[in-house]
Amino acid sequence: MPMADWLRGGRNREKVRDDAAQWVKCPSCGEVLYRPDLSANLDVCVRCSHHFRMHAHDRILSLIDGDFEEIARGILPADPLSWTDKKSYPQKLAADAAKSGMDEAVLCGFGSIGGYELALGVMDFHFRGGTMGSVVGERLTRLIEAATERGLPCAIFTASGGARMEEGMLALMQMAKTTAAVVRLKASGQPFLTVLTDPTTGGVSASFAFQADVILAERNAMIGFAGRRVIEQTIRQRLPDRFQTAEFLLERGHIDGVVDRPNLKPTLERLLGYARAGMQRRKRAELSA
Amino acid sequence: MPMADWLRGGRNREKVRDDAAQWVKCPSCGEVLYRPDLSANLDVCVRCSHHFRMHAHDRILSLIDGDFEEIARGILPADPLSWTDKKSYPQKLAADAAKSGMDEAVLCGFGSIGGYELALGVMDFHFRGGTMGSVVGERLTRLIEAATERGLPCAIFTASGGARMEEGMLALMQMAKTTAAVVRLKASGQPFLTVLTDPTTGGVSASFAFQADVILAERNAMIGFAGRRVIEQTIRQRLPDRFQTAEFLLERGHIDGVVDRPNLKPTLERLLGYARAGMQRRKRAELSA
Amino acid sequence: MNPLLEREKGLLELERRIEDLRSANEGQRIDMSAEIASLESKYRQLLAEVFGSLSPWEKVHMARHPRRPTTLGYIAGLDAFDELHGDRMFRDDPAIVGGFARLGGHSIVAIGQQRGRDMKENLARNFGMSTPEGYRKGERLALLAQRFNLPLVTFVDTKGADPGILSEEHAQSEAIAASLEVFAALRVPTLCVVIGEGGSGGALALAIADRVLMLEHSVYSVASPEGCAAILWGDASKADEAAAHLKLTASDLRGFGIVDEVIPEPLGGAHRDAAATVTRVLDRIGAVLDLLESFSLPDLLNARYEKYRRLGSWRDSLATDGAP
Amino acid sequence: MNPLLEREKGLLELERRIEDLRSANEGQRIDMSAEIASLESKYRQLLAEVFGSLSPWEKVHMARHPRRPTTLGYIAGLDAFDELHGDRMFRDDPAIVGGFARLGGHSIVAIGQQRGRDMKENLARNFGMSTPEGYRKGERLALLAQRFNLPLVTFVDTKGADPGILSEEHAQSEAIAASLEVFAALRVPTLCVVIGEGGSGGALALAIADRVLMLEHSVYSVASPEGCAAILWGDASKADEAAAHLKLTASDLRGFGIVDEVIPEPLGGAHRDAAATVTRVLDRIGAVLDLLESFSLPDLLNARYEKYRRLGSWRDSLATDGAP
Ligand SMILES: [Zn+2]
Ligand SMILES: [Zn+2]
Repeated sequence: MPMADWLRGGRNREKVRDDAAQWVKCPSCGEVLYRPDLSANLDVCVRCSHHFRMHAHDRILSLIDGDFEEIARGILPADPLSWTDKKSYPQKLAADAAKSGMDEAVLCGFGSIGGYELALGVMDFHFRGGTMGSVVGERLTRLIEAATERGLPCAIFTASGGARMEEGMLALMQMAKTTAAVVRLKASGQPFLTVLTDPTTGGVSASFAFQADVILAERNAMIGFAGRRVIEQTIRQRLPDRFQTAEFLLERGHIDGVVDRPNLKPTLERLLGYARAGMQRRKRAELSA
Repeated sequence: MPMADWLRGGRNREKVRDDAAQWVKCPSCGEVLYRPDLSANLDVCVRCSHHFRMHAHDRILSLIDGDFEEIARGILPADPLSWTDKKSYPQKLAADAAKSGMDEAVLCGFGSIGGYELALGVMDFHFRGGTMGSVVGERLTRLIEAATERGLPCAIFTASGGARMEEGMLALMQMAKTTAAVVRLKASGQPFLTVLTDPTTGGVSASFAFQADVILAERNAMIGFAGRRVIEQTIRQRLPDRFQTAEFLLERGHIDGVVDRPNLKPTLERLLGYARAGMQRRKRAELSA
Repeated sequence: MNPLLEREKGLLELERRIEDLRSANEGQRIDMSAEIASLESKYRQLLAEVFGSLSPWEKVHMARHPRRPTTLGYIAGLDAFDELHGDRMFRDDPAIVGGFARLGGHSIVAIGQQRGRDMKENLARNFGMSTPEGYRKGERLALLAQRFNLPLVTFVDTKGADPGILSEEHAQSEAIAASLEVFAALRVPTLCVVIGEGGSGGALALAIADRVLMLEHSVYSVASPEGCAAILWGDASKADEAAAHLKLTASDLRGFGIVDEVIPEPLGGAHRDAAATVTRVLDRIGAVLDLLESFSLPDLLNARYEKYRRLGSWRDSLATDGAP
Repeated sequence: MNPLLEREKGLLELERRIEDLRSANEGQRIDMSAEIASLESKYRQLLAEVFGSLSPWEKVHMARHPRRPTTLGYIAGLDAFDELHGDRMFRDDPAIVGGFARLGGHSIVAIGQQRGRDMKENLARNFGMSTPEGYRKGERLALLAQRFNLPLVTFVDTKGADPGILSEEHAQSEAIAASLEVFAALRVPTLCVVIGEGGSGGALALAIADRVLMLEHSVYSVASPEGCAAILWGDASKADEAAAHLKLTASDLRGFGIVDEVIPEPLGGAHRDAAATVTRVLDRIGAVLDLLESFSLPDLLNARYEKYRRLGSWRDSLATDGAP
């Protein structure tokens, strides 16, 4: 589907945009930013380079050359535990859908970056805090399986508060399900890349996020398994500000690199270039064998 | 060859025995021990269980059920660097041969432990401090290759001060050579076991010793890469006594277990039993496929 | 304090009185058999009252019961066990125990999470919450099972991952993620038994398996009820409510297809007859291993993939037009 | 203090005087070309005197020369470099640098040991002595080359393994041993260049390769001459003597079959024309990669095995009767 149509496609993105306040204050430097300018700058503060959390559609728009072939968009959440606390789970889902313009916490599909075709999954923190339930797991699994079948590299942008409580153990099992798919992707020889964005924690952090061949993180993203508050409550002391930041993880050797948002597309292009070169070597070897 | 003949076979073991003092003082508890009694007790002090360094022939005798089929015994050291300092390298070799009853720092061959056939290599610290030169590398490589060909597990008892200086880079390359053989052994599905005895350091420690599937160590053995003195000179402070002991490494997660010498044979028997069970599973799967 | 201990007090009192009467009765002229039988009947009635139908939150406490058999209890029941240690790099995490073992005709590798059976052991074993070094030890032993071509059996009993600074610094996420990958791909039959509390990603790190068995009163949850209540309602004291929501009991999970078999416990819980429980669990492990050994490896790996592939609950709004 | 720096002083003084004369000569009426030519001839004579024939111990100093091009110098000459970090567990060791790279038509993974180019950088990079985390980073990047199916190029320049407490505590032996295993088994073409000092197991951890190239004045040794002298004679000051014994020069190692190709350096050493050296080394890497790409993977792996299989020197006293 052409990108422009896809962006509108049933997701009330425009409406969301209209409703939103046109001015936003940078939480890092305090600068008041005009929202269209902020969007034009990839949601990065022009003054201090603070990286705002990005909407999945905007992310895809910022990366993909031409059109984006979305897959698994018909996969929508059910309510397996008939969960109700203050509100029912379906009510929570509907509220987040209206607020975020998303119908779940991930978008998956195929497109090209700098001429390199790939499978791309982008999580969105604005829908249920990017939590992973059955739909996130199922969409990503279909993406990874499709990448394996089509013989393409797969990249996933993570943003998640962890597993979605309202789906209980079915949410936890999505870690196992996506892992199984990643194992097959890797066995097929296709590279797997992740970009960890703010925040990436819990069950997403402890599964596909850290299973990639190359793991990048956006500057200053908060990344970890246990939440900061949980650790602070356990050890009864305040953690240093840098703890669990992308930069901290880089020093500690957990990730391959920290990238500023404007550099992400060129960086991915170069990585996909190396992946392509490796695939060409493989094809040459197969031809001469 | 029958074990009794083999033990005598050209190696002056009896002569060495005759010449040796009949009484030895335990360096750990000070007890004065009668050497034949000590030998009968696997070279373990009856009073404090101090483990004396064992001769390779005695080690093999203590482990192998019946006969030992030695291989690669014709492989003897050359003098590739024409090394001479206070003495020439060949003179040093000859002196150690006379003193130790060994013609090099390792014995390799096939035998059974508790009915389980295996390839067994045993290093001996009494010959050139168990240093690895071309002969140690070549004999062990032949052993590992033969284990791969015959479809048998391989176990190596290490005892080494590291690479043998007098063979220069050819000594260092034995790390690469044995590694290559270990890779093929493992690819064939055969288990690889090592037992680290006092001391295991340098190039032996940093190659096959730590490449095994299961790594055991004898109680209180000194194990590490850099020598204790080198580290102490570098950091200009004394190291704690436990540093680099088998027990220290166990706590630090480097090795699978610390074993008292009398338990070694039964422990190896059980490990070989698990290995046999796995091989039988493989054969059943091949038959039904 | 585990509230089940409080509720068990009456039972224990009764047990003691029956026992007293019995020994007093022996060799006495006055026969007190009738009184003993009456007390025994009362005891059974009380037992059924207290334990006949447990709420999810009560099952959480059952799973955490200090006298409930732990991994080491099951290991002690194996026909042989040769413990192996360490992650080969940094530490031997005592919250994970593993090694070669034999069970009937099967040689296996067994790995389990080990919580403490008293406060001292709990401190030594970090309450069964493994650190990254523990997951890496587990991962190494799983790969060792593959190297030796032996089936892998795991015992799950952990509150979850360790919420500590060092565990984050040593890349806890990576350690769990890597363990999942290894377990998903492992080229030998794998079997997992949830014997106590299965807490979140920390449990799952050892729990991807061809067959997942679960003791009747064990629990297995996406988050601890306390954690869930804190996350959703900012109030950990609503854990009982969260426990009810989370569908964390063995029968719930059997219904979802997450658990393949529920192993019954003695009335009153596994700890009331630990020996019988251990025997029953080990019997079931043996039987399931027999079954798993009847499949070829490719069939096993495909079935493992399909089993996890199916898990989840969603609707497909485009299914009618054949969308992906 | 590197003694070569002392000996280079006269040369540098002469260079300065020639340069002064040259600039003075420009636009002057009196022609000093003859004087300049005479000085230049004297300079070439001195250069040949000082560097024409280096002893092994002098080569050690050449290999350690503070201005000798390091891994980062060669990486800067590549057509593209995307650095990757960390061992995924514990630390990003700055003594090992690596990442994806392009060189002419080749996409590769490049890994090198990086010593400091001044004291400050040496402290940051631990004098190029990697810790276990560094070997594990190297091992990870080597496996990444295999995952991406790209050739691997390594640059060796290290005094050796780190003789520190933490490195022992983090299982330095295991880290080197595991790296050797990965490099020996790697299913892509591999190429190693010894650009400076190749010290012992620390160097070998990155140096098992299909082709090992070595700069003319590099050294590669089973132990540092100082270490060898200390081990054998309890006197590190006899390092020059040890250097002569150890046969650690490029031409010695070419003779043993340990090094496949010696890359010539400018007279006076690589640092006297770093740019030309870098270009020459990268040209050779490109050409050798072209060659390696002409082999099938099985042929490559067999040849790699056979190459290391042959190394060593022994006599076979039973060879005539066909013993093993
Ligand atoms: Zn700002
Ligand atoms: Zn003693």
